[in-house]
Amino acid sequence: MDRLKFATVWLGGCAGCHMSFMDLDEFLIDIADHIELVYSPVIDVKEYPHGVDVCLIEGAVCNEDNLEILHKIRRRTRVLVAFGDCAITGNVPAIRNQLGLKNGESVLQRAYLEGAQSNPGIPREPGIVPALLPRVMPVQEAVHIEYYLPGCPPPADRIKAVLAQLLAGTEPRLTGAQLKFG
Amino acid sequence: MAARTFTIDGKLVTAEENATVLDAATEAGIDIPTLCHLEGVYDVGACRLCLVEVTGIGKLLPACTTRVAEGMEIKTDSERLRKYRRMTIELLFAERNHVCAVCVANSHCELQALACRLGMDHVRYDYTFPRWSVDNTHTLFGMDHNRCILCTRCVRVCWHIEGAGTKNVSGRGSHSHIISDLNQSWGSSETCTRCGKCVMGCPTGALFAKGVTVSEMERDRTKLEFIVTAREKKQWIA
Amino acid sequence: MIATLSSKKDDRLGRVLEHASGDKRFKILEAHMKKHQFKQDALIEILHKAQELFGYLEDDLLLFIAHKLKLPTSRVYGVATFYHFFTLKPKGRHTCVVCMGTACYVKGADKLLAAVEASAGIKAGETTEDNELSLLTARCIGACGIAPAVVYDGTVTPRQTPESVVEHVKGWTSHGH
Amino acid sequence: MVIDDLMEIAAKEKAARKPWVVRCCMAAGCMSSNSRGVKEALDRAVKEAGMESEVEVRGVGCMKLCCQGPLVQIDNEKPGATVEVTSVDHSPLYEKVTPEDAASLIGTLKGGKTSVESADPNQPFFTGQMSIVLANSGIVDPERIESYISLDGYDGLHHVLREMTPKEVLDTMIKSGLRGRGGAGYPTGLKWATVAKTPSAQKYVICNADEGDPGAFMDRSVLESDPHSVLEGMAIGAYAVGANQGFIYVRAEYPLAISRLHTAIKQAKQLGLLGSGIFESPFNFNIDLRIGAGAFVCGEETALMASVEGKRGTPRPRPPFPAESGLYNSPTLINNVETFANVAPIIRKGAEWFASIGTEKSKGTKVFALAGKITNTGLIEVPMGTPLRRIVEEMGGGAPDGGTIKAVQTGGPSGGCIPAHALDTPVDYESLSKLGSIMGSGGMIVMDEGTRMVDVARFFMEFCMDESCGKCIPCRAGTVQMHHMLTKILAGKATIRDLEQLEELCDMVRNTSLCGLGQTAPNPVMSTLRFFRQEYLDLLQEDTLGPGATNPPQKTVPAAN
Repeated sequence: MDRLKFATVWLGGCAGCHMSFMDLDEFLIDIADHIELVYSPVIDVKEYPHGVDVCLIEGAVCNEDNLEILHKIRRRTRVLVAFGDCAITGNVPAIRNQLGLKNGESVLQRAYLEGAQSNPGIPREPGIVPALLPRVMPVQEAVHIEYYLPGCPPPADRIKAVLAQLLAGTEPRLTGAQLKFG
Repeated sequence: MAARTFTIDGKLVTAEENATVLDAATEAGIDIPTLCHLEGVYDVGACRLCLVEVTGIGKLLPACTTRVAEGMEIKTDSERLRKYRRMTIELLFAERNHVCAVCVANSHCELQALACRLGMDHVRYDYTFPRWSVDNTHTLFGMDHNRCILCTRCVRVCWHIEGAGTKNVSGRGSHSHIISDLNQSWGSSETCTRCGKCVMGCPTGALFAKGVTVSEMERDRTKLEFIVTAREKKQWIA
Repeated sequence: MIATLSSKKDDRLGRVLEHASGDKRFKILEAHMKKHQFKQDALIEILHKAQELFGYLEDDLLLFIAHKLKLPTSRVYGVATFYHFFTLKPKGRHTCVVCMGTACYVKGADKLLAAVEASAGIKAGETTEDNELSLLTARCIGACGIAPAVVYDGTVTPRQTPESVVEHVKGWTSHGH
Repeated sequence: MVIDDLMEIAAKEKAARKPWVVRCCMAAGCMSSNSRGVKEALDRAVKEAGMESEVEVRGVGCMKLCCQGPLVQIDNEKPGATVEVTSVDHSPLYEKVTPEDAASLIGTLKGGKTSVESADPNQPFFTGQMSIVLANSGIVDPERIESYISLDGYDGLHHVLREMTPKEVLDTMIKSGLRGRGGAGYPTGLKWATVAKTPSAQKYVICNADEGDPGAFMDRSVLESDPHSVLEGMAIGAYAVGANQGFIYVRAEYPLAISRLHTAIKQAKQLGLLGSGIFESPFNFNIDLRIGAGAFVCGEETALMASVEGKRGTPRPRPPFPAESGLYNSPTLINNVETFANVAPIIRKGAEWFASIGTEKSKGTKVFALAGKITNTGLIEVPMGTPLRRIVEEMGGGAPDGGTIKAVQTGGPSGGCIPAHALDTPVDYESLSKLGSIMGSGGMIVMDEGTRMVDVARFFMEFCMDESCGKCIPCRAGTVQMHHMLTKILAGKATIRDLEQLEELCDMVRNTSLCGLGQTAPNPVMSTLRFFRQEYLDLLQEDTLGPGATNPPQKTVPAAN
């Protein structure tokens, strides 16, 4: 029996969605038989593989690195699930967009200069520290997304509902309160 | 007063001749979504969520301002209406900065609840991320323009029920926003009576009581309804 | 009502009324309101008159009008900001209005605007720092037969080119008057 | 005032007519080319030639060929003639007249020659026209009521008040087949009848002169050229529906029209043609001016009424319609300038005469403001049903400098672009609507090959976005999103998905917006998509990250087991 090639990815977010994923508890064991986790922040795989069936994307698209990997994921994955409010709406990371054209510089300055307790300095290492995008985007603004799993974070039972439907080969459908943002 | 008999979603309904379609539907237990209607103040037909189909009329009609008529066949739910309603809600989310996760009204918000009800799993429009301010100058209340949907309930309760006229709409189009007096800080308003009715009426987290944090802003609508009913029915007179 | 409430705090209205008593323009404005019997539905006519007298509608002026017409100040402010003809900020000594109606647009009004924006260093709707020039756009001044048209200090001028607009506006700013 | 007084004024005016009348256009278009200076120079030249007793220099309204202004026309009646000219057909129309030309023009009266060019009065631009609304335009002195009276002015009002019952007036209007000239084309007689039959002690008549469509200046010209025709039409309407108070809501951008209306109302009041007991009948009617303040949405009738009441000009849902509950909640008759200007001629000449002009469903004439990439810009009045091709190619003279006409835009931001291949369409309400455009108030903008249609669509969307009142969500937020999508398309950053979304949003905004502004805001996009879709497609980028863009995975479906 082929197992579903499954991935999760962490873009600009707080990892809360992944924490919530961990709250799936024993369901994680149930799905272990059906999926092969090929890429995730919780496993040590450096390169996103080809031919992935499903990928859960946490976080908004905030920097060049996020955008690049998202494009790569799209090309290598059949079904993308926007996972949590940051991926779907931009949520808290996107609040910086309100600051106008120089929003990226403003937040760096605030965090690394004004807010620094010691050694103030904005980290800039080309090739290591990716540059911020001028505008934080929800993932669907950059690539096509198949399904959406809202929540900040999405509660475990909501994640379970989506996964169960995906594994059962049906289109995941969330309704009513399961769609609540925040 | 004469009665009118008509159907709503196939159900035979009777209502007074002056009743609106929205009143009649509510009475019949049929819930039509709306964001600008508020019990106790006049209707403006602005949010367009309560649009319904009426047989024989080409245009969609707002349930809140359309009077019932004999023999009317009203449809409050159809694929087309659901589609338009969802788009309306999406337009609102894209228009300002509605960040449910950090909103005082999270879980008690009419906009959020309608998004769930209409199956909005994401917003298909590009968010505009405008820059709007938060007015925290009032001693009791705050106003976050980022969460305002311009339903004008606050304007109407302030004028129609309280009679203060502190709140109004300034500007127009997407630049419209709610002001206090001469577009001054709410705290410096000379007309605000601090009655809090605007806060009671607000459907989102735009108006809130000071001190509340995420998800804590619950509203007691019954107070507003009580004031209006008591006034109309002269219940004040013992 | 406004008077009693305001007396609790800083008595802004009192100050405005006191100031108004010594300013002839307020007298003319009040006479105009009287002509309209202080009717609230004459608000827009009164705002027109006020702008004609004062050049723009500052807050104290709106407060004065609200008081005299017995209207909530928020309502007066809401009306004044709804109509684009009213301005709440002082205008420059000279105004250049580029008509952006369809006829002017298809004949290159956007290029006129871009040229004068670049030359004056301001965007449409703004006033230069030295207060010499306000650059405005109009929806359509109805002079489509002679498009593209520009209004210099109230004078409609036909068939403009980017060069002619820049030259006209430079004439103002360099001669000062 | 009785009919004898009216006739006496007319007779006096005719008797006072000097043998020569030099008519100088004093409408806004020519005034912006210094026609005031021309008129002053003409006055001086007459004085210098010592011809004051023989020559009248008359400031008149629009003489139509605006692109060639300032225009001057001389009626060279034989000396001693006392007949008022009613036709402009045969005297030369001097073009681009400057003050320096004045002396030589006056010199022609004594057999001199002038080098000033004149337009051929037999060119199609003039011969294709049929004047009802503009019949007096360019002839009558708009600042003198006597001049209007001498051309049968206020005869219609007299006839109505003395000889007709309100019911008969309504019947005449219905029979004439006149439809609202503001754009939507609702039958005028039916509208009047609804107001008439709604019982109320107080009713109003409003003239909508908030001509906001960019590219339209017909109403302005009528108001500047022949204001009394509008006042007379309003008074007749008021009599028919039982109103005693009228308002003219005119844009602040039209100062000349405002000043001429002020003058006209004052003169009419002085003569008792407005006021109490007009023509010694029990009919009272007054007209007040209301000046708009720069809000396009106030052309929408409910928004206009809110504005007349001194409020923010936001529309309200209809029903109730203004005819039943309008201004101050009273039944209100609201028509636009051109509609009212048609009324007195219909009364004077009869419903049958009017109904004999035009097509089966669109009667009478329509005034268009011809502008854009066309040789002859100006004002034309043509019978309904005239093919667009005749208007733009014959009368308008086609695109200038050998260009090719690509499309004709009618109806302003609510209308659409009619492609060149559909130019044989007759101009009437139904035909234009079939093409996804509207008659609109009469703006007609010609576009040539250099015009990018997506750009045009965005131009109009920007207009609607800026002019949206902000009350209802679909218009307020929808126009912003549509404008954003069009900008994205023009920047080459959109994919076919964006285009589909744009079309879906157009449908939604059209069907859910509160008022006409929002309901018609998508029209320019939809009509350009219909006829110039390829221009949109050419701007799209390939959708490499969209659905189906994924390399085939190892498993075909995400199925368990």
